[in-house]
Amino acid sequence: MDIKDIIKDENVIYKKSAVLTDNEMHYCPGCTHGVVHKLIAEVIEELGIQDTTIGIAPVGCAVFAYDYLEIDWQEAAHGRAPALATAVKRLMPEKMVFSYQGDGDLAAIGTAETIHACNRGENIVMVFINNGIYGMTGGQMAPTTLQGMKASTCPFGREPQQDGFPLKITEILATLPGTSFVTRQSCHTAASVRKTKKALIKAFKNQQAGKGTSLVEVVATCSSGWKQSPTKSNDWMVENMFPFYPLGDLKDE
Amino acid sequence: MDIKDIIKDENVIYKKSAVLTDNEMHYCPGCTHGVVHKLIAEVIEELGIQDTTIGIAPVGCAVFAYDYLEIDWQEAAHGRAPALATAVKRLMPEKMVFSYQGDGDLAAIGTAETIHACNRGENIVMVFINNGIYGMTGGQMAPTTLQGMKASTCPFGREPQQDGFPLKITEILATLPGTSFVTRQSCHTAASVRKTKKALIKAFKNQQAGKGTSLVEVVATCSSGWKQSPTKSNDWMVENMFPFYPLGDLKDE
Amino acid sequence: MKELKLMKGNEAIAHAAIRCGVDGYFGYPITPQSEIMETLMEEQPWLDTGMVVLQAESETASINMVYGGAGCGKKVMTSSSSPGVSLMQEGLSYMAGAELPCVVVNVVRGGPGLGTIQPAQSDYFQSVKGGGHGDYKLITLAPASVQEMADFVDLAFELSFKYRNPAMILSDGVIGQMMEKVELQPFKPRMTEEEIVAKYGDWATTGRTSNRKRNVITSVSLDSEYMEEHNHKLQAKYKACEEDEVRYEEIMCEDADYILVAYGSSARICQKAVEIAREQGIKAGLLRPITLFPFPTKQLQKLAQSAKAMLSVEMSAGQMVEDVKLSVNGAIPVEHYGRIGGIIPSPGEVVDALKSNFIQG
Amino acid sequence: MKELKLMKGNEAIAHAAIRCGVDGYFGYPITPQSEIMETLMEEQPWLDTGMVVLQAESETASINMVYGGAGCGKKVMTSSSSPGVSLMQEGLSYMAGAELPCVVVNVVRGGPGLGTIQPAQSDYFQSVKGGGHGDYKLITLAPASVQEMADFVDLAFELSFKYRNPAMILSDGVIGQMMEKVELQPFKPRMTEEEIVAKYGDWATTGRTSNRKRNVITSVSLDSEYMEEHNHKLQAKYKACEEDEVRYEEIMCEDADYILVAYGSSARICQKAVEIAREQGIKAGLLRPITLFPFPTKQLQKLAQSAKAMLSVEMSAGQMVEDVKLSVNGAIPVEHYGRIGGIIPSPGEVVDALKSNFIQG
Amino acid sequence: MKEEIIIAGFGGQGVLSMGKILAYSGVMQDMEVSWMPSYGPEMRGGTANVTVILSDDRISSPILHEYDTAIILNQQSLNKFEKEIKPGGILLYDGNGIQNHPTRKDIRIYRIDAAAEAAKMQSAKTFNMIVLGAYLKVQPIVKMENVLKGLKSSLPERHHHLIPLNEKAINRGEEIVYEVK
Amino acid sequence: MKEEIIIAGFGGQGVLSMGKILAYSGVMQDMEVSWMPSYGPEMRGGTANVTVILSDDRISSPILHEYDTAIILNQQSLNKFEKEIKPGGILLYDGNGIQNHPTRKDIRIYRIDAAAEAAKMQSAKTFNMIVLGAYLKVQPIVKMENVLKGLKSSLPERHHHLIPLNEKAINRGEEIVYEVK
Amino acid sequence: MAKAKGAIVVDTVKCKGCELCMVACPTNVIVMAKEVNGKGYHYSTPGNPDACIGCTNCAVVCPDSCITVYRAKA
Amino acid sequence: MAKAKGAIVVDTVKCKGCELCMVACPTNVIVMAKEVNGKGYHYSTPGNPDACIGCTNCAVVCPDSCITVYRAKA
Ligand SMILES: Cc1ncc(C[n+]2csc(CCOP(=O)(O)OP(=O)(O)O)c2C)c(N)n1
Ligand SMILES: Cc1ncc(C[n+]2csc(CCOP(=O)(O)OP(=O)(O)O)c2C)c(N)n1
Ligand code: SF4
Ligand code: SF4
Ligand code: SF4
Ligand code: SF4
Ligand code: SF4
Ligand code: SF4
Ligand SMILES: [Mg+2]
Ligand SMILES: [Mg+2]
Repeated sequence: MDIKDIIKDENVIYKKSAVLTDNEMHYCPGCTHGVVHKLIAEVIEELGIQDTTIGIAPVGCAVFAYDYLEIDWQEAAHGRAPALATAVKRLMPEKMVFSYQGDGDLAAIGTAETIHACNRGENIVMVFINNGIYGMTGGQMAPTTLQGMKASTCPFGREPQQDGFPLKITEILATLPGTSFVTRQSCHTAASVRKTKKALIKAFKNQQAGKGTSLVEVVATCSSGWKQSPTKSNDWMVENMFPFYPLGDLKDE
Repeated sequence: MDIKDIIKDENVIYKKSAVLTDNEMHYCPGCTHGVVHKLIAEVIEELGIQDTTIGIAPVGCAVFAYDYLEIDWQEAAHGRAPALATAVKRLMPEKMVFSYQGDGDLAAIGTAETIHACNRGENIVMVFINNGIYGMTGGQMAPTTLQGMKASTCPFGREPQQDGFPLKITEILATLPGTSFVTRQSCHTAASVRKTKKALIKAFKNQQAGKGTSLVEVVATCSSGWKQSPTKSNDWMVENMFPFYPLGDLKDE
Repeated sequence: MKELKLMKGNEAIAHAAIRCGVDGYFGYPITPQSEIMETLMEEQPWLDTGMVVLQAESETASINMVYGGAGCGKKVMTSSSSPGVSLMQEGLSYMAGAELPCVVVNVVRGGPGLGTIQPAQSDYFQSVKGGGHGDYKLITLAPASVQEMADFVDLAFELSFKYRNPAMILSDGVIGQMMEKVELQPFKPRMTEEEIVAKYGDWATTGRTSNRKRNVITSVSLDSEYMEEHNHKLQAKYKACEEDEVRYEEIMCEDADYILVAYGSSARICQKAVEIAREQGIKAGLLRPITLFPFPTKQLQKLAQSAKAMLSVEMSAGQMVEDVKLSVNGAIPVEHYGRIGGIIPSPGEVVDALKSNFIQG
Repeated sequence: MKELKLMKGNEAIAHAAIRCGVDGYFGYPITPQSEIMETLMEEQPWLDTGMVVLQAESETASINMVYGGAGCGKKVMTSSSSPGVSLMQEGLSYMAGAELPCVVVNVVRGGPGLGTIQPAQSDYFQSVKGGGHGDYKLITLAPASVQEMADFVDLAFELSFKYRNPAMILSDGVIGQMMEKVELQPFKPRMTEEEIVAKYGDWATTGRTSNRKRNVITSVSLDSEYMEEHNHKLQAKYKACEEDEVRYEEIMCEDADYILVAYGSSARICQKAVEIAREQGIKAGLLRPITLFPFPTKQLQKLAQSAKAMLSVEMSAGQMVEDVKLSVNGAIPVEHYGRIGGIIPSPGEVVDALKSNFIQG
Repeated sequence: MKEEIIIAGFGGQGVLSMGKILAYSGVMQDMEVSWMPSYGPEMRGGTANVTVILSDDRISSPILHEYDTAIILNQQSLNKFEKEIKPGGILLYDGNGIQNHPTRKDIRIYRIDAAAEAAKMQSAKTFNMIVLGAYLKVQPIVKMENVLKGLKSSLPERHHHLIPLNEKAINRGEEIVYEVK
Repeated sequence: MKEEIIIAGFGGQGVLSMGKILAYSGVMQDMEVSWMPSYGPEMRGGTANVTVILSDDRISSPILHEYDTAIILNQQSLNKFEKEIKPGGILLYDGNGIQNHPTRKDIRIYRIDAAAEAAKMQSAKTFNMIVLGAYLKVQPIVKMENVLKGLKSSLPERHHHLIPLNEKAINRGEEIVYEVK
Repeated sequence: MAKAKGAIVVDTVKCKGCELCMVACPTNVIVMAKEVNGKGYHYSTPGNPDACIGCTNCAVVCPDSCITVYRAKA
Repeated sequence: MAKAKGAIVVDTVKCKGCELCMVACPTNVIVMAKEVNGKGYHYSTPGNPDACIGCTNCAVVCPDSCITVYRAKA
């Protein structure tokens, strides 16, 4: 068939989700945040929950997430998204609530809020973008920065004696009685993107079923922070991040 | 032998540690804090580290711990003892540093400081008094309050749906790469007191050996908060706390 | 149906919150105000009104839960005492920046640091000047009785929703711990989402409905022009507050030569001091600011025309006295008398201070 | 050996810290000051001087690490920007209460809330009045150049140890981000425990030695009499600061009719405004407070005798202007001019404000 | 009519609840009342006290530095508060454990051996009610019917069966109090 | 002698480091200098600019609202800064991607096609050095020897091998810049 | 040359030239343009459109939702 | 009656009457006094001193370090 015969409205099999706004994302080229935003938009669209979903944006590169998804949003103080989400969900149990946080936000300054929201089993979805770095502020070490990995506050590579160990917060959260679904995904290939979407769907459905906290970690790249091209970043991630942050479900109850 | 022949200085086999001050402790009758204070004093005395040890007191009933042990002390803000201990040890690596914290202090407001100090593997001893309640402020629910247990902020018993689950923070800390020795002890019998002392000795020796973080949890009673006599509290603890907080070493590397 | 009860100031706050239809309380224990959450937990309002009551893991979490709840257009509150309120400063700045209403109760104790659990009024600056970062104000109410502890919950919510700005009830250990008679308001039902929209507008994140654009609660912008405009909007609200919301009580000020200025429990003591002074033939009066922000600047200016001097009496090293001075702007002498560290001045002391500053002095 | 370098204000702070023998830095990244920690990490001073540099998990942890280090008598510091500094308020109150020295750098950005990362001066109240609970003050230095960013590190430590009280370097995004020439001080070795004892006394927790009683660092007491006494001691220190530590710079004030009062980057702009005004025949001068607490009250009082009016120029909605008014106490008119939300006023604007307030007005 | 009272003793002696019953009694009698406790960390011996004011008029300061009546239940409190009683005022004290008895001449001093009596009644919990009875005898500021109403209001429902016992204790206190000259 | 310069373009075009070299050159020439960047979140396109002041006297405000010279590297920056050049001042711009060329008549306007030239030189990194060369041609405020010293000081040691290439680029810029009339 | 089963349309204005789509395409349809767009990026474009099988991989991985995919009905 | 091998001395002023020592004693040496001390507590006292074997249990569990234990040399 000729290409111009294919390019017809009735033949569209993939296009930008209607839940995404028309704003151009401020992210760097190839940033995983964009992919995950898109997936959440698709999930919200498919589950038909656009009018009942409240998103909680972090402080981090995703601080302006609210510019990109056509739903109601709250922008939280650094690390406190789980506290906001707790209140939003408890006050409006019939609404769908998700938080969206980076690794600095969720696993450094927000450690207490993260652990206690999960331990209370707040009936929410937490999306966790683990790029092993503070993207927003210019590439400082994050709690999840790998041993030996360079960042602007460990310019010679993370050294546990000086900088502490990388923190597997997701493994911790999986041990808590309040979480029902804890999974680690990625977005470096089309297949992995599709799997991440499935995980998100399960997480939102769990919330509809009142199952408690679902956490979807996405191991992500930050080409600016890592100082590599987006495609090289993906390779680096596969080689270095996945061995330490292995993909898969940690808990599914 | 007649008693007055026994009561002679040369026959003393147990007396108040010289590291304890003469101040009367402000604790309620039977409070576990008193026992653990005494043990720490004995350990400091036996290891000969009175002049090199710095204690970090919490906010909680043990806020005035510094009145009772004849060593240098710092009194931390609520939950922040691990942050203080981190700095003290890093700035004076040749000194011995321990923090002393209750369950509210260590596992609620101080969650982030606790987890990150342990995850960095700060070379310190953390003593953790888990009495399942906020003693100091009059018996409110703590992170470690058991399911169904009454406290002034869960007067009808802790109900996870409303109040969240009890948090096994020690189990979490044992999973972190920075900790080398994590143990849970008690002080309800003479034998258990002696075991706790052994654990404390090991913890301090680990610090001398530069092994990273040692955490000694002591499952404790709070007769005021539990509204039972000290002896009844011990029975209640054995029956109710131990099944959920089983005694023993969680990690010893 | 109004009910007359004998209760602590802290308990009165809890009961008033339930009765005026508060949607959520989030808090963390601290003396001398733990009875607020304890009373709520004992009352279990979630069974009746559906009010959410949650013990948070810290004050930081509490204030951010309040942020989340307020962002949904709900009436949400927290309470704490001085060190805990310090931990809320970032959150309060965020709420002011995001224009969120809420009520925060500070039952002040002596500082700095862990300090003492005894009563003090040394958090005036923090409440009124803005302890957090940036240019913002908290609408600040200072109850002087258990009755006002109860009444000001509703009032604080009214004001905070009217201006979409956090409101502070600045109390202290005396007012929180003492029992007095209190007449509780009748139960008001919690507002429905529709009622909230009708009364306060359609800005909350309750789920984007088809008849409006999505709502976003945020305090950030990278566009400085926008940020300046936003800040001007905030400043305009504060100006409006200063025009319209000043509240104070005057006791024997008409003919007074000497004006005591005092709020909260100090005002109770000064009331007695005025009685004693008058007995001694000193024409004293009391101006009790009820709103600390907005401050009764104009009324003090007016009194400065007839009075000879003013004495700001505070359980602090001298904080409100600055606002008294700024009001009077040099027209008459203004001095401060205070006790600190948890000590409560006696009425006699206050009279002596009046005399030594202005009369024998 | 002094060295002349071109660097950012933030970098200058880091280098100055290493050179003046700071023992420890604990911080958490935030724009516009992350270069401070980044520079330290790049320099790896622990290899040379043994200085500890640690990235904490939060600003709350940072300030409490600083507390711990300060309690050992060490020269320790942290840095942050507005929201992060709000999170330190409890810790700062504790440090003031426990009489601990330290240096905190606030490279201010526009608030409230997350606000903007652009420069502002809207944390004046927080720094100077006490954003935390209780009656306390921070010794507050306001650098207006990269050179002063470098120089004030040592000065801030000097003052903070002298008075055993936290010192704040209140900078802003302009001063932090701009590069200028800077002459760095020669390297001073870190002090030994013995030197610290000799210079500052024997109060730190370095391990109880046989020749002294054990030391306890604490801010709490349940004895109100003791607490009041302790608070009086703190107040006496603040009074002594006000007597002895006021620092300011005067530019063309001698014959000035109109005094601009401005600190930090606003002072740089006002310096140019004075030049422009003088060109236009307006006798303007600039009083630049270098210490914000203690505030140059007496100098302003003196200038109020010769000048016609004062304009407080701040990148805020009007904060320092209150201290100017309190100083002048009604003697001459005092007004405020400011831009907010991250906008930096131009010198021309300032001259216009001067005219519209006092000359054409 | 205005009565300013301090009640002081060990924590655990029922100081606060005695004050509460008095305050409630005042409410029942349509008076203005205030009840201001000393407060501190839970637990641990130490002293506790409460200031109760009963008045026909609006109460200004709930914090007092001198009192019409002091009800004193241990030595520390006696040492502290004896000097803060207004001339002509009343000091009522329990004799148990008192080594240094009151010495002022310008006040009326009453003694009650309530601790001993409570032991006799085999109910330590009645201790504070015996003291209350003594107080009401020497200063009958509220009518007994209002005291009983106050007692009822201040006790949680589940303790109402104890009211008769408490009433008995109050009566006993009225009987055994005596003036010390 | 005082020169107030704005350099503005996309993030990634080397705006800040060009400013830095200029500032360093001033230092080498014993001038007072200030370098004030726009700053923002890392990453993401958008514009970047830096204000550089070189002066024989103490510099008061490092923040300017009008400039002696504007060095402009994209359309957005041209739109923003053309109007902020002082009458008689200089506008130097790179022609790449410019749709709406400058129109002011009261300033001197120079154009450099540095992007194209850098492509020719097969080193995108030389782009900003070409522009710098152009600037130094039209406004030789600092001597070339000081520029080279400045370049050296502003580059980390490990990049010093690039200095000859950069020098070449500067020279090239001097050659190809031309005035637009 | 195989007849295309699918086709893509790239929003070249929005494209940031990250190359993720190019790498994700199983049939090497996509190349990066020599030209740059308004933001200065070498945008993505179907250099070998006939090879497109309409698998959507490229669109699925695109962070900026620039790609619309069409597939001929079977 | 067995001759004592051990003996204890209780600091009755400091004792808070918690009874933990009493419960901990394997030979029931300890009873609580009928009298109260200055703080109002029924303090601990060796009611049956001859049974003391000097095991130190009582002292070890005492939170307030009130008990000194003596044992006759073998
Ligand atoms: C209280 C506070 N501290 C610090 C910051 C500065 N800050 C902004 S984002 C951020 C970290 C971002 O990293 P991460 O959460 O991993 O998100 P990413 O940008 O990598 O997606 C920090 C430290 C802040 N805004 N507020
Ligand atoms: C910031 C802050 N929040 C709250 C408090 C009040 N507070 C004092 S101690 C305490 C909890 C004590 O409980 P825990 O840590 O379990 O110690 P325990 O008294 O049980 O030994 C609390 C909430 C405080 N002092 N500071
Ligand atoms: S800095 Fe990193 S995380 Fe942030 S937008 Fe760029 S690539 Fe994404
Ligand atoms: S309240 Fe509990 S923890 Fe505190 S001293 Fe009493 S028994 Fe011990
Ligand atoms: S749809 Fe599949 S085949 Fe077609 S261009 Fe995209 S990735 Fe390649
Ligand atoms: S993945 Fe998207 S943004 Fe990246 S090159 Fe392809 S079309 Fe452009
Ligand atoms: S030492 Fe042993 S035997 Fe003797 S009293 Fe104590 S517990 Fe009993
Ligand atoms: S254990 Fe100690 S405090 Fe308790 S009763 Fe025995 S001697 Fe007294
Ligand atoms: Mg990150
Ligand atoms: Mg506890």
